[in-house]
Amino acid sequence: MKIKPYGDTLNDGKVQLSFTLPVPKSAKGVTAAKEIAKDMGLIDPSVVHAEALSDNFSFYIIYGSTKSVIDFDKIRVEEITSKAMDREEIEALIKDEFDRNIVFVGASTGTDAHTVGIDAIMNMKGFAGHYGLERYQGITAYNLGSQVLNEDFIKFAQDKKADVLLISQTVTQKEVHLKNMIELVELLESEGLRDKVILIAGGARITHELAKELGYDAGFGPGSYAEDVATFAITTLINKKRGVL
Amino acid sequence: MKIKPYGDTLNDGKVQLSFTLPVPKSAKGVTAAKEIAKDMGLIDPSVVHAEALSDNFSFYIIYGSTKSVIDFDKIRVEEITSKAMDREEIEALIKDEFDRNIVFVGASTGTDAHTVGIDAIMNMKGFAGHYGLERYQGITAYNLGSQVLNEDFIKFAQDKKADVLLISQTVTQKEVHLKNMIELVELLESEGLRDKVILIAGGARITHELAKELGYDAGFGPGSYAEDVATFAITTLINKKRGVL
Amino acid sequence: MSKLNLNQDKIISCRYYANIIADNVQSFIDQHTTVSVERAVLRLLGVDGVDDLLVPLPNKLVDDVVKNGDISYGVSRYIASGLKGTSLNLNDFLEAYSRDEFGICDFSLVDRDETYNILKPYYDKHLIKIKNNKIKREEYLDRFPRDKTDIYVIVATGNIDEDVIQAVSAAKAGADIIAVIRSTGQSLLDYVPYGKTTEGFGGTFATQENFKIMRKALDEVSEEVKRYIYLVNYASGLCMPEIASMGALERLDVLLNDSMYGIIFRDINMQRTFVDQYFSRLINAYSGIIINTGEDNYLTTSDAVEEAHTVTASQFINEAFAKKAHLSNKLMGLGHAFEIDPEVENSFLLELSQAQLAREIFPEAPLKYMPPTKHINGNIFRAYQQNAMFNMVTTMTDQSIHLLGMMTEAIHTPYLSDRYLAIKNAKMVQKTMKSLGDEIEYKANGIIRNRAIEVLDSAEKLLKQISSDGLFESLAKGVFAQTKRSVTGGKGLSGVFRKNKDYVNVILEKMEESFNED
Amino acid sequence: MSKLNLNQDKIISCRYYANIIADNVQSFIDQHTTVSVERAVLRLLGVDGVDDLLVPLPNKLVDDVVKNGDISYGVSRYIASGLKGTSLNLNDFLEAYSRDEFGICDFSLVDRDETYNILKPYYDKHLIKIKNNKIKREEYLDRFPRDKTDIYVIVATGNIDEDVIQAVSAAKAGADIIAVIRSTGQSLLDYVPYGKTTEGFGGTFATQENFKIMRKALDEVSEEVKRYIYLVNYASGLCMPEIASMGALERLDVLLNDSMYGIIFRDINMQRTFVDQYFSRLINAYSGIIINTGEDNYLTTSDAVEEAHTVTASQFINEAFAKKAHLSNKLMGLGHAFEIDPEVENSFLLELSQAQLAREIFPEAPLKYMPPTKHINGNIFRAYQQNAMFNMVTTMTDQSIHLLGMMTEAIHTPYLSDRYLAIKNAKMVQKTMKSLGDEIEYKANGIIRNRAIEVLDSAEKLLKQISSDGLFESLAKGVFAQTKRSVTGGKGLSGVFRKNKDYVNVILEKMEESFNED
Ligand code: B12
Ligand code: B12
Ligand SMILES: Cc1ncc(COP(=O)(O)O)c(C=O)c1O
Ligand SMILES: Cc1ncc(COP(=O)(O)O)c(C=O)c1O
Repeated sequence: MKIKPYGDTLNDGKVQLSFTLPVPKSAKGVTAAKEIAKDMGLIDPSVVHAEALSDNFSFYIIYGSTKSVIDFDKIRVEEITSKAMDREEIEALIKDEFDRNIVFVGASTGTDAHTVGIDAIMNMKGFAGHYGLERYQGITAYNLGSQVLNEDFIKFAQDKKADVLLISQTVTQKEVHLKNMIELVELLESEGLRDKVILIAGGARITHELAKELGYDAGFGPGSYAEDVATFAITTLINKKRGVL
Repeated sequence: MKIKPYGDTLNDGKVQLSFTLPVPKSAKGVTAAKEIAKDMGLIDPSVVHAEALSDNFSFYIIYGSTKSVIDFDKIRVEEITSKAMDREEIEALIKDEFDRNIVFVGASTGTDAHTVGIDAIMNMKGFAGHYGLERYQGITAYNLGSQVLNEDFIKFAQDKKADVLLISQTVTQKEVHLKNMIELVELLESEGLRDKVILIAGGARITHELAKELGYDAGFGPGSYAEDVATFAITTLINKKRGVL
Repeated sequence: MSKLNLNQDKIISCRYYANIIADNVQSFIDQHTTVSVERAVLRLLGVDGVDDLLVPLPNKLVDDVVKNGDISYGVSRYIASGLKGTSLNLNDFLEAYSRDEFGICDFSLVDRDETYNILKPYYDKHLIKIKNNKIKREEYLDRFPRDKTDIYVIVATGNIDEDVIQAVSAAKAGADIIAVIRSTGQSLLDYVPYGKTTEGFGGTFATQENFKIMRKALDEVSEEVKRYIYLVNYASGLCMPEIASMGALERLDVLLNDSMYGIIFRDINMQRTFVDQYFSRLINAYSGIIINTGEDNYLTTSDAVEEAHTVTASQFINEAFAKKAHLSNKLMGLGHAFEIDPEVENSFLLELSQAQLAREIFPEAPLKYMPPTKHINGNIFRAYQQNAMFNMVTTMTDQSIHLLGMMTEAIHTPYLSDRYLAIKNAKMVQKTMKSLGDEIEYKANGIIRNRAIEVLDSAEKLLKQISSDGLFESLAKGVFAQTKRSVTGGKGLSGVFRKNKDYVNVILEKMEESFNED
Repeated sequence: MSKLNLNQDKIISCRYYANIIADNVQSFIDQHTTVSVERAVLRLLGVDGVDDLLVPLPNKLVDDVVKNGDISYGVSRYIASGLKGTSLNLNDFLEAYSRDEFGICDFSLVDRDETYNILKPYYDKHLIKIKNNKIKREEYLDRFPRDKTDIYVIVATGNIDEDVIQAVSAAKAGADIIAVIRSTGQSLLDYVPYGKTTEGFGGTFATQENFKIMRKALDEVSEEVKRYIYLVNYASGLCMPEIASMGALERLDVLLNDSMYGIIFRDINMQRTFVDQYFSRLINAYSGIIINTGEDNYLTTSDAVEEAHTVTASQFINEAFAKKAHLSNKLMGLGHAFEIDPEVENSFLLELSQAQLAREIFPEAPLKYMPPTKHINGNIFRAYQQNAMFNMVTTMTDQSIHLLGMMTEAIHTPYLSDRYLAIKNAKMVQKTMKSLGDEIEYKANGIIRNRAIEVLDSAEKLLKQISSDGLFESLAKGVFAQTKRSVTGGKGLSGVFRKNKDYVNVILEKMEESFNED
């Protein structure tokens, strides 16, 4: 199925665009904005708003029809397909499959000081009515907080014989999260630990796709809860145990 | 000078984009949205928001850096360059150059029922503190209101020996304004009247460029006032009289 | 719940003058009929369809009478005479008629009593259908009680199938009322187009088939979302009573139906409009359809600060006319709007004042509150904010029918996403500010209360003036929206006729009778 | 102008407990100094620059004393001794010192009086410079009087040159206050970077040169826009007093300076922070710099409905500490925030209540009000609306320092257009709702007033508890932002020293003296 953006009629291709140009507001600026929109593949773009942001910058809002068409059937996504179990189911599964507690170690690593995301997953209280991992029977959860260096994180995980590592990354400016996430994988590999753990990342700009690309087992973005992570981690551990993976 | 959109650093190329796709909200939808953004030339687009609009439609907001660059110096625009005079200057000019009143006839033509725009230009009271043409000494202004058929409009103009025709077009859906504006020019030509009048269009989506393309002498968009139109019309009339045009 | 502490005597005085104004016009109305009134009668007897040239049969029949008979007797008598003369039932009669086998004036005219006798099965059938629609609506409303404010959005793709998609999406996103905007220009057609349509300009043609298609879709989604979704269309124009009759038959819930909008904004002749609006409103009253008046439009043309009192005055006039047409307060969706230039200091306070004023003067009316439009520009973010502020006033003043503003107001008729975002905007305000109206009081002698007093005073003065000048004369002077209309100008005057003393209108009389019984 | 009708005894009681809390900590503060306090002293004597290894001279000197001398006497005595021992003026001394020609502890230690004698020209010079900056600011403010609410926006490009472009643009668009956000991580550096910088993460390094560059640009644009544009930076972190001294020298107008933010949000040791905050605030008081506290941050971590009282309690504590540092009420920019989940019914009323509560408890304070952040998502339209609602509360409750929310809060640090649109949003609210606050009253026993009473009650209980547990112990229990910090944990404890009875700090003493004179 080929699809296009939709305004109010199938395949009308309507999109809304806005940007600033480093030129004063003027008819020339409007034309330049329109040219850029055309260059981006908009047919007959309409500059519906132009405003001076200051002496040398101007802002444009544009509507137009894009030429872009996507074959939706051909889209492949790295997606976590397993449906999340609920807490009770997960606890039962752990009880059935393991004769020990599963150890999760989590932190917001590097210079990242955002804890709300990792807390949402790990803390007793949880988030939006979903309890965190600390409350799960059969799970031992250590939340190291924020600004934890990768080295310290790995050391702690080794000490506790962690099964699952959870790292949270919120600040993505200048790709600082990529550097930090890659470093962690490299350190784990050099310590021969990478295959011994389930490695999971999360954060507002983290996607499963990105995490996989960087050598993680999974990535979780906005709107994830403890049960999503636990389901993934526990089922993966079981598969691993059974040699399915 | 080559320019690109500006987010917070020169040439970062940042743009904001939003559109709807006719598919349910899903990871696949997000990827499709990203693919469309890439196809529009965005480098590394980030889908910052995805939301289900209903069962089969989903909305995406995207930020990314466009590849598009524009050579600003090469942009040429059809622009009315004459600086608008004020009312007193225009009145003095008419007095100096003509020994009669200049006749303006205006209307919102075709099926268009929007009168606020043409009223803003013509009515005594004017708009945003700028008096309308009816108040100008040396100008006789007839405002025929809205939904005036092109035929009736021309007939009236002929009767009154109009110097300047002002037409307003607000509704642009299905290009109804283009049809209507072109029809007027054709009728004027077939009556041999086109060269005898200054023909001016205006409206929220009218640009000078568009008006020229359609065979008008000028086009005025949002934020125009009576003095802009009067300046253009009177100076053009004088130039015509002197054979400059 | 009074916050403005208005002088009740002023309000009584406004109603007094408005009633004089309406009374004078009503005596004109009672003496006249129009082609559209007569066509509506035919529709409510079951006349529908088009002939080979696509002329709707109601038009063909009425034009036939106008040309070859005497319309001042009313088309009821002609159609009854035809049925008697041919001994055919209505369906067969119409088939033969559209094949031009005879003219409608070919038969000798039956009298009043016989007209009733002959037409009884037909009007009974349709009046019962309308009653049943009303009952069905009430059942829905019992099952799905409404909140105090209904969210109203428009669809306007021009294509009824696409409209359905958009309407259903909007309902799922939280809309309570869907209006299908009409194609530009339809209101100036002196007939109602026939059948399903998929092409319109800036809106979709109002046809009975389109009504039916949308009603069905909305009934389905109503069950799904467990809210009864109202369907709205526009009666205004040259076919007010016909659209009202179609709305009654297809269970529309709201009709835009102002006593003066057509005059002022569509340059329709005032005699025509006043006669038409009466019959159309009577039908609405009978069907339990809420009317929406169009005072909001005044402020798209005139300045909302200076002309606020014209809105209030007009609401009183619309109310007075509505009462004459037997509309109960609960069906009087009087219109007003949030249209003050945001460049005006304290404009929000003035808007609040005006909205509260309307609420307190018309406590039972399902007030229709319109969003900012005129001072919206292409800056969609700014527009989204203006709409949030409008939504706040709605919530703070308990407006009933809450027409949502679109962030793309200055650009295009709404995209699917525009409408969705508008609904989310309104919902956030409704939720986060739920009890704000109950919580706050307005300072005595403050801007808000003083403004309300001033507007009410000016409205009273204006009503007094109109009551002494007469409404026809006042419209000629341009009292509303600074637009001047002459008594004999505008479209549609040729379709107005003085009733003969032997005029019969079976539908109008039956409906009036039913109200007089109550 | 009281709208909440608060129980004044409760407020007095809160202040009473807060004062006990601060008193106890203040005795600890008075007995201690820190490396950063000492470095700040050096800076205010004129020590600046870096050595060949880019180590800032204040650090080199203080570390030298820590390692080779006894910092408990204070660096003042060491530097005085060095000047005496070498007979060099400060500049030449520093040059020689940075070439490692001698150590700072190579000289026999002068006593208190001699320390003062030797250092007088240096501290006089800089204290006068600071006084002059203060006078210059006052002159600006006389020429350009301020509105009651200042619009505050941030720039955060990481590059000071780009920051200047953005700041100037923002000022022209209507901003009154520009904050240059610091690079992520700077607050954990135990030194202040030197010189102009053009690379930072999520912010620009706070350096004296960067301060100077921005101050110059803002002074220029102030003349152009005829408004004095305040410049803001962040004192919090391991270098609070140093940043304060740099701010004093470069005429910053506002410094983020909370007594506990570093402890809670940057895991800086609490002993270190309390000592540092005192000296930094003393410098601010002396310079006429407004402080901004960080209670808003509590609500980005904890729930804003449940933990509202912790904000109020913390404001009282910050006030008590500020008083000890001689800050006048007019310099106490206590922080709070609009952070309730919009999914909470009537959340707007709760926000209104909290903002009004802060306004009434601290009527003279230039309250800093922070926008929604936590419940902003990638839907920029929704965010724009949330910010409009926040702007309304600001306007309705007369907040002083109005930090604008960005529609792209959940996405990136602001683009030029984001900031511009945010300013337009705030301006529209300020204009259209100008007198709304004056116009409305809150119903007795309503949600708004009851909520305020409840929050104040809980704040009082909490303060009472903290005053009995002690602040150190309370922070260990996690009373604020649900974050637990131990007395000996966190960064920077090794930089805290108990003062010798012969400790000298020429700057601190001179400043305290000047306040005691007043
Ligand atoms: C709260 C907050 C703060 C608080 C943090 C308090 C705390 N205790 O965490 C404070 C005020 C301290 C703060 C500081 C800063 N912040 Co901040 N902050 C935010 C804010 C407002 C909300 C983040 C949040 O808590 N979201 C709620 C949680 C629940 O969502 P979440 O993190 O996405 O988590 C969910 C999922 O992603 C997932 N998840 C997250 N982690 C993990 C981990 C695993 C293993 C799994 C499975 C799932 C998972 O599950 C969670 C629940 O569904 C955002 C803006 C916004 N609205 O998003 C900015 C924001 C993230 N901050 C930002 C910045 C730049 C900073 C600063 C650098 C600013 C500065 N220069 O001072 C500082 C420095 C911080 C540093 N060194 O890292 C930027 C980041 C820009 C970027 N893309 O890089 C943002 C986007 C704001 C902005 N527009 O500038 N910040
Ligand atoms: C007011 C209004 C109405 C009023 C008009 C009242 C009246 N007396 O004019 C009413 C309610 C009647 C109305 C009806 C309709 N409207 Co209307 N309306 C508007 C609205 C809100 C404002 C337009 C306006 O008055 N702007 C203020 C004036 C001063 O601005 P302006 O026209 O641009 O004029 C300036 C310049 O353009 C220029 N100018 C204009 N004309 C001329 C002429 C000359 C010669 C010169 C020199 C300059 C000039 O100078 C003026 C001053 O600076 C706009 C939305 C918006 N915010 O823009 C929708 C809008 C224009 N309407 C729209 C539509 C679709 C309709 C309807 C078709 C809806 C329907 N199906 O019922 C109807 C039918 C009208 C018809 N047959 O044409 C659409 C048009 C979409 C499109 N691009 O095609 C808009 C954009 C709304 C929307 N988003 O759907 N409308
Ligand atoms: C009362 C009323 N009737 C009808 C309309 C629309 O009429 P038309 O279909 O003629 O554009 C409006 C305006 O939106 C209105 O307010
Ligand atoms: C009081 C206070 N200080 C400092 C900061 C910023 O600190 P840092 O530079 O450590 O991120 C904040 C948060 O924005 C704050 O509220």
